[in-house]
Amino acid sequence: MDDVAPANLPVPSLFDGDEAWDGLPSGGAAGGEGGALYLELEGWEGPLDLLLDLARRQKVDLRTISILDLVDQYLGYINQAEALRLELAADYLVMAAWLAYLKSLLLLPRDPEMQPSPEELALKLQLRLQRLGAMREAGARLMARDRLGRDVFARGAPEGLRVDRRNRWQCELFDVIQAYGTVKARTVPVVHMVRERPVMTLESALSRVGAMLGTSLEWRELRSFLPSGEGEGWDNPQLRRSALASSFVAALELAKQGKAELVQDEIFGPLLLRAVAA
Amino acid sequence: MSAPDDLVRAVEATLFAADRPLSVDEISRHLGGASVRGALAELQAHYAGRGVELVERGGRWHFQTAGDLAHLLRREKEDVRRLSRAATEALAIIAYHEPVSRAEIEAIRGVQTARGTLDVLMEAGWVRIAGRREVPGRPTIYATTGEFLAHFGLSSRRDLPGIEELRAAGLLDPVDDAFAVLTGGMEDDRGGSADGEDESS
Amino acid sequence: MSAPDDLVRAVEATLFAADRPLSVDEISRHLGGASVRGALAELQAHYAGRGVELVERGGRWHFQTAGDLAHLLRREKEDVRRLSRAATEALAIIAYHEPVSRAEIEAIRGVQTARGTLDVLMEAGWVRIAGRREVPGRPTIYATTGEFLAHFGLSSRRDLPGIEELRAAGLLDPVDDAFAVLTGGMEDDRGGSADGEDESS
Repeated sequence: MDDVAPANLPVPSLFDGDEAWDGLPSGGAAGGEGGALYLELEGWEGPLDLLLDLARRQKVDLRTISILDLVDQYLGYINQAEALRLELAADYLVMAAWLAYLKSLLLLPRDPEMQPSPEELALKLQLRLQRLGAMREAGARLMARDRLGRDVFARGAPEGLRVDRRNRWQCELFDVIQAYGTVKARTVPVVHMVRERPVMTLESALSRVGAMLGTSLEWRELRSFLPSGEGEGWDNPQLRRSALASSFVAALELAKQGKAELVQDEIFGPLLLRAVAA
Repeated sequence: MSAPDDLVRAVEATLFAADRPLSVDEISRHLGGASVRGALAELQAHYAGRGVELVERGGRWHFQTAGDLAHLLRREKEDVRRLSRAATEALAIIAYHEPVSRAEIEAIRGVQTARGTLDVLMEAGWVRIAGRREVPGRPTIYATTGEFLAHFGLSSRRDLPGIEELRAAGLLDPVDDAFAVLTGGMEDDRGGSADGEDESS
Repeated sequence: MSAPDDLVRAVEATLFAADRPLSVDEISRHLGGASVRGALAELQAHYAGRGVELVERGGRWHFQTAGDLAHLLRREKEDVRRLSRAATEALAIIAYHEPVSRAEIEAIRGVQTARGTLDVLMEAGWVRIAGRREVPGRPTIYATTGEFLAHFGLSSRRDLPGIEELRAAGLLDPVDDAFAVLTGGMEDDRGGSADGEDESS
């Protein structure tokens, strides 16, 4: 019951015996049996790493490690650390708790209902240790290869290969001539001409409004001073707007001259206009 | 020794002069499209056993000094980066499992991978980001580079030491897969407890 | 080909990996005091006629690409590129008005001309610097080259069509008819004034 390595389960084999482990970088901690472990937690890359190193110290194939021994060693290690009041990272304590739990499961009478069984839990742990061990060994073998720049060397002073890029510019004669035409057309002096637009001049508005005002002392709306008459183009809205603006300025001018009065009762309300009684 | 033909000489000169390994295509393009495989084979044979060898690494060719002369050439001054244990393990895991996510690396190592660890490997030019895994969270996945192969003297990932044995032994499969195989496929809940830091992802 | 002995291989590798030419003493010291002259002679003979040669220069030895293959180290690659519109205009102005300064080109184009534009024309070999104008600031003036005439199939600049021909061909019509329409379509008489200048030169 000590050796939990599940003899009934097929286990992948990678390493034959412990030779395969020779030459691996050993962890930051070492130590013999029975409390000679010295503690150097910085040396461990986590609880799995510590377990792997403990397993290696069983000096057996990873397939045949004793999980119970391993658990005891791990728990012993953790206890020692706690006795020395070393602060242990949480994951080490979690692993310790889980291993204690696993140990109890392995030692207690079997509960046939339990899934997965303690043996299976142990197997999983073992599989994980095997995988980490395999990668650790692979890393070591990788590092031990003839490495470029350390063991083998590329040419120290290569001349280097250079590719000089050159542009071959393409352009047709027509492009040149057309471009010249474009430049010429673009830079020809531009003559601006303003088209004659239909307007009522201020002068004509002044005389018209002035004349119409003289005949009436009634308040009259400004718009009624505007000329109308279909045939003469006064229905042209542009011209009407011009006439309104000019007539308004004319009304202001007449008021300024003291010839007219202006009243507007509200903003944008009708603008009323009458002659000043002399 | 028979005189090498012009193409062989040209390939030899090109590779000697190049300041980095060249692919067959690059050599060919440099030589006006000539077919260079024959010349490469001839050169490789010619240099075999000499102090300088022609090697192919990840599809790229370069000359380098023979490995058995390392003791003569090793330079004290520019010693190669010494990788930390964490970085060495991460590199091995990436090389043997690529592409892998950080979570997968951590599942194998049983410990979190410090931020700087993968950076160191990428800065060395040995590891690159190889995209994202199309699973929830879309984790970044990592793979090795041609420079990795060149640095460690590998023609391809098939040359990784022991990779065939590891694969045959199932040691490159996730724990859960191996477990399922060993226990006859009972892939149910996995002991809920502390070992739960999933190999999956 | 007989296999080289270890000393020859060591010298070969040492010289290959060296980042500078090495004297006989340096090589010897590197190889534990071995006498290397014989090995150097053997290597030199071995590499004679190959794509790489072992040469001695001023008492120092190094490998170098065979002299007749030096052209492999620099390869030219031509990219065919279309002249930009700005460059084409500048070229046209130089061709019609040469010699002109950059300020004059800008005055005629009505747009600033980037420094690179003239560089491109000179790189193409169509424009050359034709001296300096003897006015304040002594601006550089530009003219076309014989290559320009050859490229465009002209026997002389007189072959360029004159303004009247351009007008007849419709090439003086404003490009942007749409613009004319938008602004009221009175696009007619743009003064006999403008075309007065130079077909001449």
